[in-house]
Amino acid sequence: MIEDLFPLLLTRYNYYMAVIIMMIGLYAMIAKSNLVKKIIGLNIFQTAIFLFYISIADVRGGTAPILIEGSNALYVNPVPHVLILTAIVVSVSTTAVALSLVIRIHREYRTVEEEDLMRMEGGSG
Amino acid sequence: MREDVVIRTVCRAMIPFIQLFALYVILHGSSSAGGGFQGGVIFASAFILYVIAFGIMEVRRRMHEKVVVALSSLGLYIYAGIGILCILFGAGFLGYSAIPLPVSAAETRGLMMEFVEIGIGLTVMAVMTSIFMDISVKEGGED
Amino acid sequence: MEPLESPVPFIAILVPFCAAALILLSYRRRRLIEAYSLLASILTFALVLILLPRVMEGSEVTWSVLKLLPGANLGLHVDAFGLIFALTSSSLWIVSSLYSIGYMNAHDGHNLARFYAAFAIAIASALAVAMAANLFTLFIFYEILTISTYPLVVHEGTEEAMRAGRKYLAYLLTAGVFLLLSLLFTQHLAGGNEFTSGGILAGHATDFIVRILFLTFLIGFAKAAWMPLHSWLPTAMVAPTPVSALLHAVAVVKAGAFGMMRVICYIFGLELASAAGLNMALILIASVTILVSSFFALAQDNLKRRLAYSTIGQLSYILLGVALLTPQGIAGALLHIPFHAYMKITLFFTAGCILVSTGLENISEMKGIGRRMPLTMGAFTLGAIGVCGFPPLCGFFSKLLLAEGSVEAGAIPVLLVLLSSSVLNAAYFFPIIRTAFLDDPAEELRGRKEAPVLVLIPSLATALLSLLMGLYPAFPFLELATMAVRALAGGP
Amino acid sequence: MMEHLPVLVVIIPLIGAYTSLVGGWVDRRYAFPIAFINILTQFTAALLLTVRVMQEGVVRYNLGDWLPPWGIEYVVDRLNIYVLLILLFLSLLCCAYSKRSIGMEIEERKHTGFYTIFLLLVAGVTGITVTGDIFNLYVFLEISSLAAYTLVSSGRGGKGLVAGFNYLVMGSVSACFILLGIGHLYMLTGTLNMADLARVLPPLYTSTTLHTAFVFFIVGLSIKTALFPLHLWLPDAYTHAPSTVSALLSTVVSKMGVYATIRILFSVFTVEFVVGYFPVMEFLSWLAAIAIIAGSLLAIAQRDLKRMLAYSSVGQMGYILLGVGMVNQLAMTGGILHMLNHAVMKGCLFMVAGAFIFRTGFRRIDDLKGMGKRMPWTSAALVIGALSMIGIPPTVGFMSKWYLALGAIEAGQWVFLAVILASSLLSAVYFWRLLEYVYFREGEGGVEGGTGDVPLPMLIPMLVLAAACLLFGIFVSIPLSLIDPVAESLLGGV
Repeated sequence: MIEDLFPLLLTRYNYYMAVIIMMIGLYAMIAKSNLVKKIIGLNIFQTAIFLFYISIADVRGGTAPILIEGSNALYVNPVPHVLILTAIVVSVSTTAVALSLVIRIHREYRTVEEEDLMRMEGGSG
Repeated sequence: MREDVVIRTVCRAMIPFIQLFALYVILHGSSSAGGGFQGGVIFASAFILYVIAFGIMEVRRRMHEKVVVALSSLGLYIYAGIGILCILFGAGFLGYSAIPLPVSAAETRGLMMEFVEIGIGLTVMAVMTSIFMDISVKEGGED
Repeated sequence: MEPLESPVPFIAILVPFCAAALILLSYRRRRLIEAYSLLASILTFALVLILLPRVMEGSEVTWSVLKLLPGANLGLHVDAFGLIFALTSSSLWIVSSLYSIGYMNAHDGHNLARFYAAFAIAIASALAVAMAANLFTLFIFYEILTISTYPLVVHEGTEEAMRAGRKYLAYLLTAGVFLLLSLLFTQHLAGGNEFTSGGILAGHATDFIVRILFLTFLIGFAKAAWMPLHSWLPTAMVAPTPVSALLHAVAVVKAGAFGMMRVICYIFGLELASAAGLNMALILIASVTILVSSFFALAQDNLKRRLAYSTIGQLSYILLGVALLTPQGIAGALLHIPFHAYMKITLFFTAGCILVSTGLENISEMKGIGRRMPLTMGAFTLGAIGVCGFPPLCGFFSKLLLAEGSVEAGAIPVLLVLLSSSVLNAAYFFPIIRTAFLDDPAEELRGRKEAPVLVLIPSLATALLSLLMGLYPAFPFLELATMAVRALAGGP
Repeated sequence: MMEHLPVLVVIIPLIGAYTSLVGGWVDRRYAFPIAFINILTQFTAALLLTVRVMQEGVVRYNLGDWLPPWGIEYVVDRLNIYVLLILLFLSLLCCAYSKRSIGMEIEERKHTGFYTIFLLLVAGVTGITVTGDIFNLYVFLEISSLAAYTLVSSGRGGKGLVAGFNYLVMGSVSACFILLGIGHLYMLTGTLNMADLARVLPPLYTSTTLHTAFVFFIVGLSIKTALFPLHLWLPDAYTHAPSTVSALLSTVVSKMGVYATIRILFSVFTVEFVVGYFPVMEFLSWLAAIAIIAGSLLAIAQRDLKRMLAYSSVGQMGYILLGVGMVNQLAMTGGILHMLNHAVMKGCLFMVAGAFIFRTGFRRIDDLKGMGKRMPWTSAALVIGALSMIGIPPTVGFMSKWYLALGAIEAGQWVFLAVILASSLLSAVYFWRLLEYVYFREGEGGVEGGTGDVPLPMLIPMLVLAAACLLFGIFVSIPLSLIDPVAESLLGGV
């Protein structure tokens, strides 16, 4: 049982890494009071997913998926890359929107600390 | 903004290359890794670098906000226009090969794809720039 | 005879709805509103009256309005059973709208458009309940009735009225939910909900389920104000008098009692009801309500509240009658719907007359009022002795039939309940009459005259009608009731 | 052009978004008419598409002439077109409503941007409804969500900003979960086409990876639909957004989450899986039942009108999911029917709330005394909306209640039956309180500028929706004719 676990842990490390990075991002989103740090956490979270996608696209010994005449090379799967490219665009847009929101919040309240914001909102109504 | 000769000079030297590279990435979207999204972002980063080095007012003088709006719309119109053109020629949306050009179907496909990539690149560039300018202008305006 | 397809019942229901819309649109013009209300009431009554000869001939009138949901049609079906209630409500609408006009003129009426519109919708819903072809239609209009009477209850807008309104809604909306539950189960068990002579549930459910269903139906028809679900009714007395009259004599409470009758006769079916022992439970509840409410009535000093408790008792007569499951009992129950309506509306109208001309609400302050307002109190006296069940007023006949029914069913305790209730009724009504006519008038009443003509005439009219129907009970209600019972007892 | 309708409905608002941007650049006043005409065109296209769907059953369209498992396929069946019509109808009305209502709530220089984002949102939700590709669904989901975040925070004042930020964080996390789910599915099957997935998946039903993917989907979609314990972003977002955006969120944006849930549960994973292999429906229905009760109770506790409506939306989402979760024909019909019903009622109510704010600036229920006289038409719409929410026949609210309750009886779920019936009483509590204030209490009078109804562009959409509450109730057979086959086909003969 336990001896099966080690190879499992070792060979599937990409999953664990993705999960660990994801958790780091999630931690930042939950625990940090600074809104910018929350966005950074969100980005880390998203990055973990990108890495996960990229890692599943990998084919051992595969090369870049560019068709070469006559070659019988093993390609890595290109589709996840394309998908992730789109996902990255989405993530960038999200970050942009989030940052612009933070800037406007800062202009409105003069703070980007969530605790201060909650105190202010509680005070004003 | 404080004058800094080194930064300005380096930027002045870098920006054309960045833009050139962006164009390269955009135009090779159909046949290799790259495309409108990536190229557009790179192009926008050139503007952003320019803003950082020369200040926002300079950029706004050279590239008015309305130009950005026009460019982003133009990009989308190119994309949608080609799509609808394909429909008009009886294929599906973005069914490029239906467009009757005096070249082979594969080449038509590639050519049209380039146009679409250019459109996407324009839009992405304009939107990225406008987001950045939006954020920095208003902050500057009030401070 | 083949049922007759005719849109008349539908139009009869549509008229008040249209009137309500017109009233709301011309909310600034008081006279116009009143005219609409009166016209609509007359028109509606005329339309219902058109149906009378058809039904008397033994034919039934149907009209399928709309297929609303699969298995749930909005349809109307007028038979003798329903026509009794329809005639009652539509005829009494005329007098109540006359009365409302007088009453609202005498009081400083406000929000009249809302008042008359809600009134019209309530009557329309009551009519639709009477003419519903299936439980679904009945349920829909039962709910609309609840909603439309709410603005009437809280019409005064005082804090007390709001509280009463909330209580009213709390009871009746909850009841509505239970009715919906029962409807859903009926639909689920029997695969339909059309009212069918002989019931549709037989063979579809075990006795246990039937009993549970009966209980939910009973809660659903809390509008019949059986105890212990009665307390919304006295509370709702804060409403203006025409509304109290409407609530207690015509639309709301009768819709509850009528609905219960419909369900027992046409959903459960008499055989199933007696086989599952439903009648015993209902007899028990009704008897308790009759007796207890009479005692409660004795304790009230506020005239309208005393009348309210009296209504609670009288409604249970209807439930009791149908619980006997004998032809005479059901006929008595059916007859009690119009007869009690006419008598009780007289009583409420006169209570309103007293309120309008003297501002008095409590019985203890009404010493000698009969000498100042002889016509009003005369009408009151007629209504009161009618409710007690003395001939020659119409109340006598319905009670007689009920008594016959209980003998027929061999339920002697029921007979005792009926008799003792009559005594109790007399006990809470006669002191009022005595104090009104025999005591010396109090100082404050000096110089008070009869109530305004517009409120007086409806009161006298209904009093006379109750007398007339007592003298000639056969037409049309007794006839209709007999026909309904004949149809139920396995007629064609 | 008829054959290209599936893609045209997505392209039209996309073009419109930038046209209104350019139009607004020329003159600010052009932005609204462009946007409105655009959505109108799109709605017309959707109606034409409906005709086709009714004739052909399913309309398929391949983007860029790539064949299905590889290219992106647009699939329009009855469920799609039903949802699409709801969304576009509501978007159209919200757009009309926004003409005047954003005047006070959004700075004037942002109006052009508002309509651009509005149209992008419409493009996003349209895309979600027509796509047959699961990754494409994710992209459209994100486009519309991003637009929604921006719209929420587009008003004046800081509360909307914070609400928008929280919405963004929650929404992005949910999108990440969905993306992970898609990744797992792709890893397992190598396809992203929904129909293809449904075909390939059955032999893999016992696979742990598939179960993981499914859990990711459920969590992600639950956040998007604001299913009860994950609803925390919703009240603030609905409350502090500009009124027209609140109406849009509660009707359009929430529906797209529900639609995505139904699609993924039933068209990708199929009934067999969600009932037999990974019995999640039971769990979802219980959550939905809790959501109904909790949403109603929380709504009762609110003093702010929009916040009350927001919590009531939490409960109403529960209604839809409960209907879906009971997995039988009747309940499913009820749940899907409630998508339309909730959209018209809640749209109407949020517009009414916006009208009150527009005229008087009051948000608290206590301040709305005597509005019945001062704003008669607005209040009339409120009455109809409120009665509909309570479920008084013959309004639309009753029809969904009827189906859901029958479904619960059919499933033998007595608790759910009790929940459905009790919740209508609970909503009676909070809506009746509102009606009492509006109609039966006299206002203190003399509120400046507080008399008369709102301008026609705001009033008409409101009244249209109020009328829809009644008409779709009385003529419920019209939506039912679309839904009935849907429920049947989703359940696939179970």
